[in-house]
Amino acid sequence: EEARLKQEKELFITLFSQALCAELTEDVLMQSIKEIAASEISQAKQEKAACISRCTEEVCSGLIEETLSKEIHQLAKETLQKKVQCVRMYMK
Amino acid sequence: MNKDAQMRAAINQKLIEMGERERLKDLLRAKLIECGWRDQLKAHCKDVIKEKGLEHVTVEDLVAEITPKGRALVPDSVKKELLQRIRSFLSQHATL
Amino acid sequence: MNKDAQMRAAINQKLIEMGERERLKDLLRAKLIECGWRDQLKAHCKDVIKEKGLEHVTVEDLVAEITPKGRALVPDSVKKELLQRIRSFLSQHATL
Repeated sequence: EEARLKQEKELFITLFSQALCAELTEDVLMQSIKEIAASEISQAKQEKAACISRCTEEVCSGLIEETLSKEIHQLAKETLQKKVQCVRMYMK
Repeated sequence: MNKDAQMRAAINQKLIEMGERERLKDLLRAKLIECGWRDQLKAHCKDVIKEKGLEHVTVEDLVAEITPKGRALVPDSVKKELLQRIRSFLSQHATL
Repeated sequence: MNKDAQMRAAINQKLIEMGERERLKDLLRAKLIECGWRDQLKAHCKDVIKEKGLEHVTVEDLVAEITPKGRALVPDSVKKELLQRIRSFLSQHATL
């Protein structure tokens, strides 16, 4: 009888352990997977927003630089031409 | 309720009361970090997001996409260790 | 092409496609006149010509000489306004 009870207990422990192990593993895995997925999406969104912000600033700087270069060149050319014209007029 | 069901309910109660259920979960979480499971899964998430495009992926999509790999990546050694710890707890506390 | 380069290309593409890039340049030119940048730089040009002597100055020399001041004289408020306008345009018109 004692041996039978011991055997029963062993069988119960084996089955219960396996079931509990599967249950806990499932709980932890699903919770961790959800956490990881949410955190990775959030991180990817933050990275993308930072990238857009950084690149917008760079595009803006590029646009300013391009416009300034043209304007400065134009201004230098015009001013120099006017000076030359003035001198020529004066010489005449 | 039959004898087995009563026993299971009593042990579950004891596991919760003694904080063992949470300790077992903490142990598993720690083991998953230690064995690189978490890092591997993060890398897989990044691949999926890159492949599908951030604007086309919701958290739910991502969970569905990575779950099979998440399950497959749990090392047998981790499962065995958890099972062993549960067995040992039950041997000490299950009174038949 | 890396991520940032791709993003810059996409932003520029969108600005060009919708004619916003030219509008932004026009806005900048108008702001530079409005804030006195053009007048200040013209005065600086005249000073440089006077200092170096007309016969010793080419357009390229003059450009090289006045560029640092030209850059420095752009008010931060003008830069900020332009950046704000690009951000606002992108948020309304672009899925990046």
